[in-house]
Amino acid sequence: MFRNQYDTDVTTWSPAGRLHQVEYAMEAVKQGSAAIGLRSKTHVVLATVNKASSELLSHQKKLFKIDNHIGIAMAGLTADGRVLSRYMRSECINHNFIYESPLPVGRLVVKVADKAQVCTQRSWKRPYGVGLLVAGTDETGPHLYQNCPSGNYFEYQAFAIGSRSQAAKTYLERKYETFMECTKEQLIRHALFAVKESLQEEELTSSNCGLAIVGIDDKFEILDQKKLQAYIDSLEDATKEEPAPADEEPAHVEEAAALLTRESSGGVEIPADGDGPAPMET
Amino acid sequence: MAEAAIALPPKGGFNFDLCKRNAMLEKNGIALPRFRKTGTTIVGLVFKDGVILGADTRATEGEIVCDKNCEKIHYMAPNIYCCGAGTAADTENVTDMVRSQLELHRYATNRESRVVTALTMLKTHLFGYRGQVSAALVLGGVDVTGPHLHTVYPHGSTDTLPFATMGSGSLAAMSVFESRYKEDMDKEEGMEIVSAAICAGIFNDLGSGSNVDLCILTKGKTEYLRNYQKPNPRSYIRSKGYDFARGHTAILSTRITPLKDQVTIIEGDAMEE
Amino acid sequence: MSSIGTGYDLSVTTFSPDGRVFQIEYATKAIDNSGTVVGIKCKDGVVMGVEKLIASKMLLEGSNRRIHSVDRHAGMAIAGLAADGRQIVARARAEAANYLTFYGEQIPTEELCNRVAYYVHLCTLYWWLRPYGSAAILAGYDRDGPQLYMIEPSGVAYRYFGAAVGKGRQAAKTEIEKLKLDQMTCREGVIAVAKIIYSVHDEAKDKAFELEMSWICDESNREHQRVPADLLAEAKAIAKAAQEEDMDAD
Amino acid sequence: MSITSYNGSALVAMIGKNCFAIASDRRLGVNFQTIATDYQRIFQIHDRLYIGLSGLGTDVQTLYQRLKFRHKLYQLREERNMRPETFASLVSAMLYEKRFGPYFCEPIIAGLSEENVPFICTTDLIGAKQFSSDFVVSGTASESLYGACESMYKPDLEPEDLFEVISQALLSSVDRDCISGWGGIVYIVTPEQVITKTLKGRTD
Amino acid sequence: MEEFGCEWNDAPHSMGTTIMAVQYEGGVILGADSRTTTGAYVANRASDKITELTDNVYICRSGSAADSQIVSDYSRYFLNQHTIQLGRDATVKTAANIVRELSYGNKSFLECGLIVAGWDKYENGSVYSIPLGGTILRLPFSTGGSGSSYLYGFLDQAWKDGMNKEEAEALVVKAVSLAMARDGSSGGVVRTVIIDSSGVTRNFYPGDKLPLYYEEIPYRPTVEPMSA
Amino acid sequence: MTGKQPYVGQALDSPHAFTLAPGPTKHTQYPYVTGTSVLGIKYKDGVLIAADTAGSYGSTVRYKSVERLKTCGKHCLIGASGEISDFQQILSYVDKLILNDYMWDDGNNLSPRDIHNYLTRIMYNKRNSFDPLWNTLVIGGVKNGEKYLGVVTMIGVHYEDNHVASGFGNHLARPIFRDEWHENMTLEEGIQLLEKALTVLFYRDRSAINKVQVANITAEGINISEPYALKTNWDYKAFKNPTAGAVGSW
Repeated sequence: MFRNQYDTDVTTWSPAGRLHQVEYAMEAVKQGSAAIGLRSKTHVVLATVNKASSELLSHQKKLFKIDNHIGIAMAGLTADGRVLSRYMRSECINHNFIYESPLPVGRLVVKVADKAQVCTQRSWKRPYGVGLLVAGTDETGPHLYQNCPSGNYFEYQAFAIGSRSQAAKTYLERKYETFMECTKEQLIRHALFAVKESLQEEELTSSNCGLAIVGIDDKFEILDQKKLQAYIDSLEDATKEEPAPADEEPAHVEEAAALLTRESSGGVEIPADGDGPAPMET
Repeated sequence: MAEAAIALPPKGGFNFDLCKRNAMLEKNGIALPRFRKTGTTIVGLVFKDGVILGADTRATEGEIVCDKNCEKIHYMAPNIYCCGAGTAADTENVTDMVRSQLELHRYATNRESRVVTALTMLKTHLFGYRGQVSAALVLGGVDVTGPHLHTVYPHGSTDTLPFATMGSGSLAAMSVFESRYKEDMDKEEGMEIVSAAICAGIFNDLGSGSNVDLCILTKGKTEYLRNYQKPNPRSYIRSKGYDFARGHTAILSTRITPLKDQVTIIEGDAMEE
Repeated sequence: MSSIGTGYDLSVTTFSPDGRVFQIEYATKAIDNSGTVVGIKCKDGVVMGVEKLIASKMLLEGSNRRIHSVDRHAGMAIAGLAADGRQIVARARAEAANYLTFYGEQIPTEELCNRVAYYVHLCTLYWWLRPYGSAAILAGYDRDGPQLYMIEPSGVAYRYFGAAVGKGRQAAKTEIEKLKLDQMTCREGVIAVAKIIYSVHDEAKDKAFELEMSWICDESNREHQRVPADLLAEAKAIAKAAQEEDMDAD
Repeated sequence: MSITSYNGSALVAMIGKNCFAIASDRRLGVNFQTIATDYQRIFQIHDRLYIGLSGLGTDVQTLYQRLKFRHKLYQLREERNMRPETFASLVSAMLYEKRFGPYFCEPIIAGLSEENVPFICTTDLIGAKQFSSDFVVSGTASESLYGACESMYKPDLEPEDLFEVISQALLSSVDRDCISGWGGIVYIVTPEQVITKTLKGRTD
Repeated sequence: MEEFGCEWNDAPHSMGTTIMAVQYEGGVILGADSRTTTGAYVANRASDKITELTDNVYICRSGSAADSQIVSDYSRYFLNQHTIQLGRDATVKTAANIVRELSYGNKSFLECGLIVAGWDKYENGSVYSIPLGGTILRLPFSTGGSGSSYLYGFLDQAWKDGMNKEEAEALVVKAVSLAMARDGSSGGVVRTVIIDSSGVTRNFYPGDKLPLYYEEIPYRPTVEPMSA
Repeated sequence: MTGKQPYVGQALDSPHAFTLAPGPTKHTQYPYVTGTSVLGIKYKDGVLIAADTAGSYGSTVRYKSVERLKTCGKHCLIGASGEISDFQQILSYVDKLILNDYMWDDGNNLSPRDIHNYLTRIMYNKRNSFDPLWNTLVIGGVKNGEKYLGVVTMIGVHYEDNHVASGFGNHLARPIFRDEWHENMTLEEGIQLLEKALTVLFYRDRSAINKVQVANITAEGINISEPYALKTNWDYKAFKNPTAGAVGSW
């Protein structure tokens, strides 16, 4: 990676109107193991790929309950993510204290995004290096949001972030139009299939993935290993019917390529293949 | 002084011997105890043929209900009754005093007592004590000039009204009267509204409770309906009660004193009580 | 670019020898690259439209809004960094609320614009901050009628009859100049703005976009609101048709 | 601290079948210090009439002496004992006389009429009478006594059972009042005899 | 009554009142509202604050109900005695002076303001004001009670010498109802007593038929809040 | 007697009403311009809330057209008794909440329950700083088919009920409500019940006047009636000449 003089400081604009520090923070998200989210009319499911860096180490916790109606999945620096989840929890509790009703999901997401933005505009700060998928329900139904280090946020039908998330995303893009009508169980199956895509060669087990669900009438719940394994087992029977993994080139290759393109092009562009938002959406 | 202490027949009026001592105690920061009150709902109304008085039956001492079924409608004369609220001893004694004065007055004049006479006696007494004798009264009766209903305040002021309420439940009761009272009601209607007013006090005011007493005064006739309604039956009694075996309680000593047989004097001329 | 590598362009508190603050210019670049934002003042109100670029087809329509209400009687459309824009909106809301509490009246649009511009300008004065990477088009309707302002990262703000910013600003401005704004109602304005956004959208470069629109006019009770769904749909349909006609004509 | 709780007391009377019981605790204290453990609060007026006086010890004794005096005078004049009702009126009148400077005593009066009908009554410290057909209570333990008697009392008890009920009510109530207690004394009065029992209670 | 501490039990029974009397050609007119309050509670909404002292002299009472009643009671007692002794009606001046005597002599115990007015053959109508403390003043017209503070300006403007009965009564009704409209402690009905050579006339103006003033509105049947 | 109860208009009765006390700041305050009772009931289709329009100044009925019922968003209405200035301040707080919802424009709107709870927090917080908002508030509304009626007092006591009242209404109106209220009251029955209670209050509360408003809150919206006067009765024979037949009585 070549160095330029505009990329060391979060308060410095590059001549092309970009903030390299923020983009690098976005990169940190891509290094983290994948997180996936998808929603139906009634439920939102979050799934994560758990990577243990050594046999002797347990994997990082990537799913967090925020309140009864909200939970998050994260990819990137989980230490930053924990700070944000703490913030989100206290926002929810405060809202509940004042209004005796749950905080609408979208409003929480914007609060987090505003908090993230501040870190992109102070010379003594650095952007958060974590991406969040926020799942929750409120008066207006179930919602799935993504929060970026840049202070951007997006609402999705389904989405995936983190390393090798492209494969999962491809799966989701192929299927997302059907999600709205899915039952809770179907939604979980889709989530697990998407995780499987991200795992690639590795086998899907209850210890290398995590799953959480929240619904209009169901409190946010992170499934324990036993429940999760049951879902995975039920998947096995159906696997054969599922189409083979997406026949695109491996995601990490593509990501590297995309990165190169961006670095050299000097302008902001939206990748044509729909690789999520550009680092600094403008 | 010594003579005063053994002054035999009650002179009547109050005795202020202990005031100084009690004031000293109070000055030294010792709280003086509370009196028994009737935090009460008492009411009265004028109907076609006379007057109906009503009262609840709860007596309180602080927050303690010390009597669940006391009588607050006091007899003044055959044709006059009076409901009392405030310090129980004051209402009892004030009404009792006026009752006896009225009786003597009747003996002296040979005429039925008038309500306004009772009213004047009550207010004169109360005014003299400048509100210290804490009796709030609803006085009702029928005399030669017709039915009358008055309220008497502790300071000695009085009102004449077609319907009246007093006591801590007076607002609740008044809400019933103001929304339902009509002129020239018959007796049944009147009883119904008076009971409703008392019940409003019983159920909305914590100082009032238990049962409804009524007193209906008409020309030449008085009906005193004690516990006319009992809207609050005892609800917690154990059907079997508690049983303690005889000899259960540990005793240190026992003494039995036989009583002498009662001697009955059969002789005549025994003084009647 | 003459600026690059000179060392005069690394901090917002550094002037270049020819008297420029390059960091502000760079921040403006970020806006020039964003989706087009258009605002026009018609005879009975103001209409704003945003070409919101869609990065993923799984994004939900109507989410991630770029037009925000600042008070009942004012709204802002954001070009450039959305996250930066939200901070500007937040400040604008605080100013409006503060004014109302203290003076008991809604803040005049001009005063609101000045206060926001002052705030934006603050970020160009300290080395530990950076200029905002967004421009805000402010629409308001007060006792002096509907007004339209644009606040730029440098902290300057002008009042406009029609304003455009973002990728397609040049083309959009040309189109706006063709409109007879003083004779146009907002209802007509909505369609005009939709047409402009559709016409300046570069299909070749940016795949998908969503048209986001708001207005503040007599019809909306002088409140800043999203353009009603049916009118927006109608405007989109007309704009699409016009676009196709254009293509046919080419 | 209230003056009525300077010495501490517990008094209760109950009506049984053709009989009555009157009971008190035996403690005399000065605030939290116990001075005597055989203090008399129940006094006999005549064979079938008793009065219990709760409250300030000095007033208890003064009032008792005045009442005893008045009753003796009555006996001399009338050559008979006072009826319980008459005695209650006397007590009430003597207390109300001091309406604005009262004795700090709340009496309970219990007696058998000549027709062997039991009578119990209490007044407040300025003589507001309250008659009862079941039980009356007084003293610093009165709140707990109300509760105990409300649940334990049954009508028409034989003297032996009445003793158990009044004793249990008294003992359980003084256990919840730190300034009364130290055993108790119970009088059961029937037409034939008076049974006086002292109770074993806690001594703390 | 600390344990059931309610204002309407504790507060003394008093008449935050509007009372007045006006002398006219041939007699006097007394006027009063009918509200008696204990604190903020209206204990009596139809009380009679104009009380007969003798056949030809009446008194308007304000302040503590108990005090003003007892003063009136004693005054009546002395006046009846006086009337019988002299065998003729007491003059208004005599009546007023008895009231003053009681009011002045017991000023430290009493809290009431009174207006004595009546007719006698020597003076025709006359009005005596006996406020707190026992001052006595003969005046052509006088007001008292809490409502009077709302009336001084009006009466200074509206009163004129030599009114006839109708004018005088209209003035009294207007003044009392004006005070009732502004003074929360006055209200209910307006009562007037007219005393002249021919005797006493009592008039009653019910609360729902009084004139309406600024920001007051007439009775209108339920304005139904329609479902929006 | 344990000290005097504070009462409405106390400050004005004090001889030192407007003198500044030396020494430390005294937080105890008294109400000046006050409104009396507010009544509220649920009925078949929604909630009814009523109050008169008096603003008293001590015992003076100083203002007679004070609206004490105010809407708060689409679903909710607040009625206030007590200090009018505090109520106006509270309204500005609530308006900010509603404006906030408006600006979010995300489909989430505060329910009456939310607002009730919010006000509870405000009231309790203020009283804990010994600077209470001298009001009792009645909050009523309908949202998502749920009827809501609640009260919060100046010290933060809060509760919900099928019928509520503040101030004197607690003593004079609620006994009537407890007797006559039922779940399925029609609009007419509900208004009749409220008018009955308002009439009693007019008779027996010295601060009440005969000029009232009734607000109807249903799923469709909120409607507050114009002020109107109730029918009152002063025609009892005994009222005409109470002492007739017994001179010397009053």
